[in-house]
Amino acid sequence: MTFFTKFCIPFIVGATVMFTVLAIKYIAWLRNLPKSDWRLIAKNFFSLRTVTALWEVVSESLLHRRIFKVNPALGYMHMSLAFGWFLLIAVGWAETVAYLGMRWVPLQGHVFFKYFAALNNISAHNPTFDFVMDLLLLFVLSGVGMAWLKRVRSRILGMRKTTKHVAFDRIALSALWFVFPMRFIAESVTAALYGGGGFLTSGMGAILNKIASNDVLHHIYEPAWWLYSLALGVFFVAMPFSRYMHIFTEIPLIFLRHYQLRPEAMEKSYDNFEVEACSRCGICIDPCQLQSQLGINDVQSVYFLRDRRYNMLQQKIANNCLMCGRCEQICPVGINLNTLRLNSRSSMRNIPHEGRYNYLRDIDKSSGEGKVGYFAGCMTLLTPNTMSSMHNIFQAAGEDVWWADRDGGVCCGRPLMLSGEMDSAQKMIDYNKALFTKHQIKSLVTSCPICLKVFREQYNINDIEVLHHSEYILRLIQQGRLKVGHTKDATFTYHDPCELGRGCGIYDEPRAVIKAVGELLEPAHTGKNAFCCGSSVANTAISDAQQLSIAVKVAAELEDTGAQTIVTACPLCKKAISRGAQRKVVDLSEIVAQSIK
Amino acid sequence: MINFGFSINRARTIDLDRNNLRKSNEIIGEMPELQACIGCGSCTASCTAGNLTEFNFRKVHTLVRRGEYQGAYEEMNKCMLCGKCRLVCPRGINTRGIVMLIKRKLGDF
Amino acid sequence: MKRSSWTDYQKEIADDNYYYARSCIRQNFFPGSEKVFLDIVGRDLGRNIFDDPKHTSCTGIGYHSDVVPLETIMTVVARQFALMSEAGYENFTSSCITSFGIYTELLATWEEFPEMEERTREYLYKATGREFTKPKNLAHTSDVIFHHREEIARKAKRKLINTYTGEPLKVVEHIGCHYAKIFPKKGVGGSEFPYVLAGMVESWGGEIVDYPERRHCCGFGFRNYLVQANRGYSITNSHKKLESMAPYKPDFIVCNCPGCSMFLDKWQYTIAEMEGTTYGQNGAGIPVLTYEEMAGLVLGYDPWELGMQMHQVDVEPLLDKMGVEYDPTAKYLGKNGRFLGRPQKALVNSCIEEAIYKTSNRR
Amino acid sequence: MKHVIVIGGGVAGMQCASELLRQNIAVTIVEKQQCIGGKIRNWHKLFPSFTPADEVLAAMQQKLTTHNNLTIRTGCEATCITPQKVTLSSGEELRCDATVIATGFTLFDATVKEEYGYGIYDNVITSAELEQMFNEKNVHLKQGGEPKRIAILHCVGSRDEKVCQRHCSKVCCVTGVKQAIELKKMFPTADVFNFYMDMRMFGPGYEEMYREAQTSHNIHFVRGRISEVSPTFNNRLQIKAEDTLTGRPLKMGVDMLVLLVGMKANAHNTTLAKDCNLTLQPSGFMQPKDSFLGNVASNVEGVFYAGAITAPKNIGESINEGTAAARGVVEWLEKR
Repeated sequence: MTFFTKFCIPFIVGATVMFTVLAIKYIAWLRNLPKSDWRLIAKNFFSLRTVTALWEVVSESLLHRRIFKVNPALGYMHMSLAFGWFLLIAVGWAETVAYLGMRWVPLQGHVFFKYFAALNNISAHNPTFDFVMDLLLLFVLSGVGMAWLKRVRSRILGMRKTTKHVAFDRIALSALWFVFPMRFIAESVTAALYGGGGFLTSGMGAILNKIASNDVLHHIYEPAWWLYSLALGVFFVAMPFSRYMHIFTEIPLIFLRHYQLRPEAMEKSYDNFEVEACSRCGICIDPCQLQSQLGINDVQSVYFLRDRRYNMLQQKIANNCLMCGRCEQICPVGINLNTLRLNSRSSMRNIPHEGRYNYLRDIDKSSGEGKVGYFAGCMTLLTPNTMSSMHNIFQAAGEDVWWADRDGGVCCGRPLMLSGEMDSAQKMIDYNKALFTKHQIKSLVTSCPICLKVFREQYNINDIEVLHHSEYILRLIQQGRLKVGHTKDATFTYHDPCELGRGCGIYDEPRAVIKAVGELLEPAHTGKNAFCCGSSVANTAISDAQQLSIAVKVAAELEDTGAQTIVTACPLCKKAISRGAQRKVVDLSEIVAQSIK
Repeated sequence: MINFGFSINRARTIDLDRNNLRKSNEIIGEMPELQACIGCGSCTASCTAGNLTEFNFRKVHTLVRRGEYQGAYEEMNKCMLCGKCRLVCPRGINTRGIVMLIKRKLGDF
Repeated sequence: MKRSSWTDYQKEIADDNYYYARSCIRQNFFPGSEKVFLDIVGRDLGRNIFDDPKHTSCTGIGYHSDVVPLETIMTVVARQFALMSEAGYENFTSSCITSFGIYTELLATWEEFPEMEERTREYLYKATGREFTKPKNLAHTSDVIFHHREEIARKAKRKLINTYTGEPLKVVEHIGCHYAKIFPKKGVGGSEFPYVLAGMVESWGGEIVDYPERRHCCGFGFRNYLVQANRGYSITNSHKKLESMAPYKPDFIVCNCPGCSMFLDKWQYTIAEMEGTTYGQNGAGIPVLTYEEMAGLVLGYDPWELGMQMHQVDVEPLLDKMGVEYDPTAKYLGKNGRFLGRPQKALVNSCIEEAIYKTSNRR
Repeated sequence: MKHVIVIGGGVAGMQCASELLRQNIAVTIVEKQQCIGGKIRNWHKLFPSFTPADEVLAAMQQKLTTHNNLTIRTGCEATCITPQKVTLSSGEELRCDATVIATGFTLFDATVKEEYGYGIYDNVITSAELEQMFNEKNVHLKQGGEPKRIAILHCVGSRDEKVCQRHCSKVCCVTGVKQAIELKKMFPTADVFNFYMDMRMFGPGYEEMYREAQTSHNIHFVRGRISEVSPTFNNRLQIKAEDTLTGRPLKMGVDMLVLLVGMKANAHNTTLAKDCNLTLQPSGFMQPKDSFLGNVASNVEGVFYAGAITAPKNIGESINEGTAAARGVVEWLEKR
């Protein structure tokens, strides 16, 4: 039996190129993984994690469960293409086995089975397989149809904006769009000439027989298969260089992620898996307030990852991000978008500078002591109401407090980290750590979520418990050390600060505190979906007017709840939202201090 | 050369004819809002680093605009990027962006 | 440029009968200048001028260096005025710009605060038994030369013209801060566009260079020079002025004030030694003249009689340009023809000993 | 019919006259120049809206042309003013029922600030001359060619005790910004520097225009007064100032220096005050009866003020005072 004919060449070449490039890339990335990452892989390989990873591959890479959650139509589109194609391959393989038994058949023999079946005069047809294969083809074609539609009108599929693509993507995309229609045509022509095929291809074959003579069909028979093979070949060649790299890359990524590998403050080899696992689906575009509110269209994570992958990332793109985490939260591939952006910034800007901040050496004139250290944070110094409220709360609870930065302190280092200057940030971290150690505090309370995040993640002060003031206040209330009065007709709405909510996972504590003093009304976007106030220190690109525009929108949504007071738990959010709000904007501590019994 | 026990001081004058204004123009070109500074000094007054050192953001960026680059990079390096200045600037200048831009133009990244 | 504003600052200058007060710096560093001034006024112009051996320093240097109190200087000045009246003169003329500034300042002070004048009279009487009358006319000696500039021009033997090219010589003038910056109305032409020296230069055929730092201090600045630690400040200011005038390629600098003549001249040497910079057309320095020397050259005096060998920067290139006949070998000869010795060679007085001065090829 | 004499035919006088005419009062305008209009005649555009001065002037003149009860006496000055009678420089006496003084101000003579070199160096011009150049659409250097760097100096003859002008002339800051924008529009590649002591953007839209000048037109503002101007070797002007915001002396060569000349009280005010028993302010401007309740009244009943005769004012304020003075006159005539 022959399983080769000339039109297979594009397919064979394409497949060879694709698998070679994939192999080179993956081997290189894996080889460059740091030792620590390899140890993690070794540790977790023979564990339940491999099984759960496998399940995630099925549910995400094939079924696209997470996209379904975002939008069922979009989920169906992705699933039809991924899962449909997978099934076509799997069932196609089973089909060859069914026809030919367990024997070795070259790859093209499986792919172009319908052609070779005719060529090798396998005349017995299996209607079940014919039906299933046609059904699957229809399934995939429906996805392709939806993809076409999405290009024209993305809103139909629930997306306000869809991704703008680069050349490789366009080539691969065009080829992909042709693959299945061409397969449909080639198999239909085959069915018309040689019979067989399920309801779809034989149906189409019958139509073809009616409208065209046998002669004509014979003439287009070979070209149709050629085109199908060409489309496949082109797609395969373009694939490792285009967004479709994600099809395969997502699989090792899922495993590595299950083995606890994560991107870090500095770029490393693992990042390649995350960067190239991005399918550029564009789901990250819609939640981005820079897009929805300011109409900035070229900075979103999809473009950031694309630019980074092709080594064309510019600072103005890397810097223009609020790092609110709304996109990371929704990303169907689960890419650590914030961390990747941070380590890109770091690669661009982190200049180790020995002498920098040497002035921190002899400035410590701090005094006082206490079990609890209170670090207001730079921004909190501009919201003195928060500080005096905290003072009252500490007093009411009889807490023994040491004020770390009442007369001005050293920045926590997070803003520098966010701008990518990790080495410099470390100097601040070292200074503050030494300060905390010197005063022998047992726990550290801060009013600033920006500080909180860096204290928790970078400070490594394991013997000091780091608390946000919302957590601390809630604890005081629960322990009965702080008695607050509940006012029924006091209505509050709560704005989740990005660094507190998505950043540190603190959603419930502030709400519990608010409920202890009054009624809480939730805005339309809340919790994990909460908006960013717009003034994020992570963004150094947008203007004041743009910040204000975001703040006005956020404030309007909060005011729509009808609450009398807008509560937040971050000095920066408070400052930002106050600018856009008509109603009173306060820090969580303020409403607590006012309700102390 | 004879050492007389005193020296000829470098002129403190900002000489706009001698200063090379190319980088200054590039900086203003990228962020024209810097020109909106009215010298109120809020940034320096609230500055976390300025509380600890002689760092004066307003003065340094003004000098940079006049083509006086010497020492500006090192001065800007004192900034902790905490962002208080941006919150208090009455002209809404993106001060943190300015710090980063000046460092980018005068430094090596 | 339209230079007309000087006409707003005219002052009255006596025509004859001057009481002459010498200058500390000028008589020490440019003694020929004071001598020639007396000669010009007395002999060439035929005016009466009295050089009184009894008068003293005005103590202005001490005053501006915060070591002489106001009351003291007032009494010293009062004594000078007393000497003037005793000698039968009413027109006071001083050789020094700082003295001129002091006299002007104190007369104005007495005008504003008559009780201070009364007290000064009392001090003077107690100390010396003298009484004084204020001068009817106060002029700096450059004012006197300015006043007679046209007469001098008529008697001129030479003009301020480059005899090689026939072009007017380019002259930088420096009037000295105390001449008109304190009381602009008391100086010819005021302080912004001073005319006292410019008038002489123009009358005698030269051309004035108006350069950006024209009004800047020469760098002396009293305690800025007198306290050694501050000398860097002094020389920096001279440096600034010289840098500013250099592009105009001036043929010489003419100074009003003895201190300025000294510092613009001698700091050129110091700057050359400190950083190797020399000014002037051939890198041998810009000659610095007093206005008396300039007048003397115009009237045909011998440069060595004018005391020009006392300068730090060699004047020979200028003399050659002007077509002044002089004996190069007589430069360092004393009054009785005895060789005085020569200064060590330096960057700004490097004129070759045996002088290959270009005396030919003149127009 | 009542008859009111308005002395001065600038915007304040014209507005006052037209308001009085509307009330059926006969008006005589006494104007020193050969035609009415005042200083706005030589102005190009008005801040902050860049309204052509012609438009404002034409609209005001339009209001006057239709009236028969108006007499305009040009080319003559008033020497003595009482509510009943105005004596002209020719000796002629005009009878009336009330008088309004709207003689405005005198532009500061920039030659007095000798150190700025006005009248000495070719390319030192006043703001008024620049407006004239704008009007002629011919802004150029004396020696020909376009300026590459222009400095605009604020407060020339304002806030300067050395020239006995202690007061602020109020409108120069805004004019400086306006002219800087106009220059920048004309010469986009030129650098324009404004040297100011304080920016007094007191009116509506002024601050916005200032910001616009800074960020959209890249006009440089240096806080510091120019101390002196000298010629440079290559025929430019070297200016020196202190950049007070950096605490450093600053110098640069410029091709053109525009002096924003301030408003000086008319020299005539002194004799007027003496001869007519009117009160003068230390600044030389006339003293209104009260700063709040009698802005347009003088200390002499029946003699009113309008416009910059009492203090520096902008065009809008002067026009408003014309209206207010007319109202004051009417009230006073009714009371009598």
